[in-house]
Amino acid sequence: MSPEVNSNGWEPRIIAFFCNWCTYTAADLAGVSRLRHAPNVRIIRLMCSGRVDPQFVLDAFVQGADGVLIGGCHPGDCHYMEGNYKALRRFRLMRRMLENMGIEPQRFRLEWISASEGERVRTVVNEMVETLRPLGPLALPQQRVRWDEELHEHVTDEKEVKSHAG
Amino acid sequence: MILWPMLGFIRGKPHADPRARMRKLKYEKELDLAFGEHVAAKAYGQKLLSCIQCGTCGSTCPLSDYMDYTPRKIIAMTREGFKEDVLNSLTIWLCASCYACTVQCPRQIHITDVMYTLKREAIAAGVYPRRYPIPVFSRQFFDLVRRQGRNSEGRLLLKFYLKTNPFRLLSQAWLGLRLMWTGRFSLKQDRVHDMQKLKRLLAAAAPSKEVPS
Amino acid sequence: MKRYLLYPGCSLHSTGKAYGESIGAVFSHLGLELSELKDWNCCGATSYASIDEMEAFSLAARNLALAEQQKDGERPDLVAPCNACYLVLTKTQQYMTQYDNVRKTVDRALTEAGLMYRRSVRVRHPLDVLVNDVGLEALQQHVKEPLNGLRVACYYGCQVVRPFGLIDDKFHPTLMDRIVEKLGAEPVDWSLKTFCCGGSLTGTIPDAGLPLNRSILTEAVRRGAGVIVTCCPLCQFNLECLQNKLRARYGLSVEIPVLYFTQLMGLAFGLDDRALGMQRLFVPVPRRWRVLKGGDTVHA
Amino acid sequence: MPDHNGSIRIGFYICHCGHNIAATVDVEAVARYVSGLPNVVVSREYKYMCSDPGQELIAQDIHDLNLNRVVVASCSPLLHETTFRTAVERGGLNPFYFQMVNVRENVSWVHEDRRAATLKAMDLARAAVHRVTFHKALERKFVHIHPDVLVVGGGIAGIHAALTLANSGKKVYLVEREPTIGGHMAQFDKTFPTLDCAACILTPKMSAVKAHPNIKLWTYSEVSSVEGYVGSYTVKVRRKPRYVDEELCVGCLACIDECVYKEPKYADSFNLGLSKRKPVYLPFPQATPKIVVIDPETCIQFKSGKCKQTCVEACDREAIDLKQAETVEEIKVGTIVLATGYKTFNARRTPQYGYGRFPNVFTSLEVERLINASGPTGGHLVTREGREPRTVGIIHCVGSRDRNTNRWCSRTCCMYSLKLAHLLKEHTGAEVYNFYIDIRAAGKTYEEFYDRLLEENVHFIRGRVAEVTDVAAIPEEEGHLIIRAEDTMIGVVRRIPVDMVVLAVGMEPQADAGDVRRLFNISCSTEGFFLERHPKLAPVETFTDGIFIAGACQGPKDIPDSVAQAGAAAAQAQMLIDKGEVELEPNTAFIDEEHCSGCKSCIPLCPFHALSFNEATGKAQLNAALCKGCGTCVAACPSGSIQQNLFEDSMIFGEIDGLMNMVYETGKEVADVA
Repeated sequence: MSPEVNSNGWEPRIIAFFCNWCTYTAADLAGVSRLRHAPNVRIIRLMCSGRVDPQFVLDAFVQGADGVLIGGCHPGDCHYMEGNYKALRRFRLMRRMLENMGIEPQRFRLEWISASEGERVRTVVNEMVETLRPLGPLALPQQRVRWDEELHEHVTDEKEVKSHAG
Repeated sequence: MILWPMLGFIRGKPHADPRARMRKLKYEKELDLAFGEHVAAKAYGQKLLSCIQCGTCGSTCPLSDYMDYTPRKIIAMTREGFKEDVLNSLTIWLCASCYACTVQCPRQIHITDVMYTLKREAIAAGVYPRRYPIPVFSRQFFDLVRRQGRNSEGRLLLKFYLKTNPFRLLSQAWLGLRLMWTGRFSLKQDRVHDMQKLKRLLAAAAPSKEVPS
Repeated sequence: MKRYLLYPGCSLHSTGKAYGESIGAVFSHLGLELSELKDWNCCGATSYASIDEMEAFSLAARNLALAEQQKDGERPDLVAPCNACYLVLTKTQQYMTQYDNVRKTVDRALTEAGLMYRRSVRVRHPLDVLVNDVGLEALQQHVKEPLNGLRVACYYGCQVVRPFGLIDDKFHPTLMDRIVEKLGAEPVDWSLKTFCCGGSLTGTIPDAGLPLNRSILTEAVRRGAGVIVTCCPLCQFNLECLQNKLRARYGLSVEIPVLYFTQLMGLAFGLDDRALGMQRLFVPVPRRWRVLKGGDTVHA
Repeated sequence: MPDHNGSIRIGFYICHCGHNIAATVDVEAVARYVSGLPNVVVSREYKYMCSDPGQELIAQDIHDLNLNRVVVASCSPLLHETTFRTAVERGGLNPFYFQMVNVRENVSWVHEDRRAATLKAMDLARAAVHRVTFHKALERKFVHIHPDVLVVGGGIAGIHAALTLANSGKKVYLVEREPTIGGHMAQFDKTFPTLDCAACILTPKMSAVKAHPNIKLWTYSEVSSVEGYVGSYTVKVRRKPRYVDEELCVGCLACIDECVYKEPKYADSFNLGLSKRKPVYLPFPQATPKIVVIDPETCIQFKSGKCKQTCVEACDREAIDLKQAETVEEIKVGTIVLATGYKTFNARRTPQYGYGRFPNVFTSLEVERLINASGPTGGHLVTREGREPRTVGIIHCVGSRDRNTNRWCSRTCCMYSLKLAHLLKEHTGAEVYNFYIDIRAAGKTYEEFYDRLLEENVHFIRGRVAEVTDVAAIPEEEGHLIIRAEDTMIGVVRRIPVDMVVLAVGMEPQADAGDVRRLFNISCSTEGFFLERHPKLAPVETFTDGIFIAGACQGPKDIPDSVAQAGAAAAQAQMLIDKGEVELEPNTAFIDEEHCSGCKSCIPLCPFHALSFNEATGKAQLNAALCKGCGTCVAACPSGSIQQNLFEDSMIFGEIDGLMNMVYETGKEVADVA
């Protein structure tokens, strides 16, 4: 994602996985209705929110996303009957896992947005950008470099390692 | 029956052109085109701008017969920037805050809040009708509470009549006496103990210090 | 036993004394503990908000914060019997949640005064407490002298249900009617339950404010009511104390007692007249009610 | 990077869409930027990519530059993906070597800042350029269309759709929930603006439905399940027992005469409770089919089991069968037309108008019945006291244009109010007042009708009514209902005493529209009406192929519009049937058997039972005909051995990587952006 510079020099970067039938269509509707919103989201279209592989989410964070948004049909409305329930199950598990990894739960969001809720797309996107702003960059790629350095320090400083082991 | 305060003839600052209110021609330069959005922002939301002029507010208002403009017209004039006419109008002062219009408005405009906003704008602009009883009453109430933290109904009424029309006090004497006999009237001022802090609280809420949303 | 904090507001200390007294009597008869909020201040009603809204919200919020402080951990129920106080306190709560600028300004003002408001207060109207906490069935059990045959016009005033409609219907509230029914009396069906009484306009612009009261009084009588009950001190004052003036100058042709609903409840519970502030009424309750309270059906 | 990198040749095209995209996105900068990305052979911008020359540009480049991948950045793929795939195919390339970037709906239309929008467009373009390298050639997939059609709802829209299809030789199943077809139109007296009698124009069509050899009419029936996909739906229809044998009953109505109830006792729903009926009844004289119904809720035999059953004796054809039970029919159809209609707004939700409190406040539909010659008063328009009203007020927009109830305009109320005003005046000579916000008379010859009403001296007061009250302010108002409204044209508040109030209630989605929508797997708009595929260009199609919508279930509309839409829906269905087959997205899943560990975790996930376990091989196997391409199994496979065509893991990871700038280093091009 290209660096978007504002006065603070940093803008949240969000990857969104939207299902074809509800949320992607709603995003189209937001477009047709010219509902202006924050330009921080990049949408990836999938057929169903049930297609969101947890690895996609991890990959997005690892590659530098500050937030991941999944959009699916409302419960009971899935075009494929129950894909959104599968998404919900995975989402809950994932969020717990991400939290354990030190990624704030606000960075990962699941929203039910039906095809007619263009307005909701705008609200959710704007909200999420505003939630991420105070959290600051996640910057996992840079973090990995830092972790490597830390690890390196630990390994070279043997005393430190021992005291931790004790 | 004492004729004043019959409506309409006691005005605050007279219009620059006394016939202005009668005129059926308005030049764009006489208007403040930003006024509508300004009031909408102050009165909780842009809904004001979505008014369709259906007149529900005018017909639901129990006091519209005494107003110089119906609430509907006030909204239209606010939206279109007729600032001077709106702030000089009696309508905004006659609103008794019964919220009948607010709950019925098909556009969910907070009409009562709009009226409050316009009252404050009128005071800020110094154009409200000076001796018109309602702003005087509000001011007396405001001052009493600011000083004591509480209102005293007896004192408020006394001051009010002295400020507006002392003669009317005479016509109220009997009512006052009956209230006293039944123990429902007292000139004793009730007050808050911790006035120091209350004053600090009010100072912090002053308009100049309002936190923008 | 449930404990409540009372927010009396300015009226219950003067024109609305009987309201405060009758609430006290009824609440204690029902075994509800009611203590006055210490060092309360003006709610910041209509007139104040006309001059400065944020100050008005802050005034209201101070009371809420005090309620929290005085309840110390327990979730306070703050009973505001005056419709205007009830509305202003409720509106402050609502706007503080809904609008950022209100919340921020008010929170800062409270901090300046060494207070903090954690949003835990429930603002209650006595109608709400009596119907929803005590319950109609329980109320009925306390009725010693049922008001059989008495036709009652319940007048709610505007601000108890509007604009939020939290405890009853915004157009046709029934809380008071349901209580009146349990007292053995008969509520009349009429259309002016929430019609505006003019508020302070009766004093400031009598030509605008007083006719509203004439309409309410006339319609109540036309509907066959022998008494009007109300739940707001300003409504009670306007409807009762100005009847003479209405007759003299605004063509009112009827006379009807106007009671607080808590006074009517007290009568049915067999409580002492003085405890209910009955002596403070301008239009006294007709003597024949005494017969009626005995159980005979005499139309008032 | 994929090892076949060397052979990838990408063509990138960004569309101006006139000013739609170019005004917000610097398309030249994007084209310039993409031209610098690896594998991109050509990068162009063009005014209208979807135009013939635009498409030709792609085909020509494929040919001239030997492209093997194409990316187009323009509008939403939901709009033009097929267009560009076809263009790619015309150029001699497999159509699935194509990826589309949405820079209009997702970018230019929702952002204002040109720089931010351009950067976002670059990101999305880069992601697509990276994704498309992983694309594979796929075969186009077709399915056969079953020629039979199901029409749900027997109002005027359903009737018209069914007749149109049947007349073109298609077999139609028409399912109606009520005991008769006809819908709301059968309840109307006259129709605007021509004032022709509703029954006169409707009943011939109802009879035609009944008599048509190609229509199977099932009334008192509801669809209970729908399975399958375009071309091949299996539908179950629940047929409620009417306790009368449809084959035997001839509609002589002897049973009604002989019912143990000598007088009608129960509210007649066709007349909205304004009259009474017996437990055995015919909804109205022209009901189609003309077969009686027995209502088990009110029939003594069903309530107590102790009835003399005089109705059974009365029927010489022995058609009455009190033991009849519900049956379920299963049918196969290729296409479905939904015409399930609307319901009127419940006037009790606007208590300020006193409906239910004041007896002389009526809804417009009630007045239709009161004016109708076969209605409860035989066409005599009278108040509840039985007097002809001398003044009538019609309140428009009840439950319409109101954020407290329904925000939308119901589109029909202005016109039917004018019609009722005319009829009321004609029948009773009453003074009629219309209270309106705006008169919307936009149909053909509607404005002329409004003119006519004005000249008939009907009162038009522009002001929404605040309340209807019985509180008289002056003696002259005593005994009347008083309508209080601001006459906004004159600028005064008026109090108008009337004898009768008519509430022009708006149109709402059916109470069970949500259930029906789920049943047929289509979408609803926020208000609850069925959602069309495109508001302008696909007004009768839904997001589910093969399911079409007609009439007021899609949104408030009058009879002419409902009929027009029903015709359109029928034509759409017919088009599919005549074509005989339809192309499906080839986005089904497939299994890499070599890597499948046989863990079976995918099998219970598939809601369409497309996955099973092959005991012989110890691997999962997939029935592609059943797979609908959601990809849920793909996301769950722990070994990554299920993949989804067009949405393979590599493609999605490619898109993510492309978006997050980890693959290609962007350089100065980005800095060039304005």
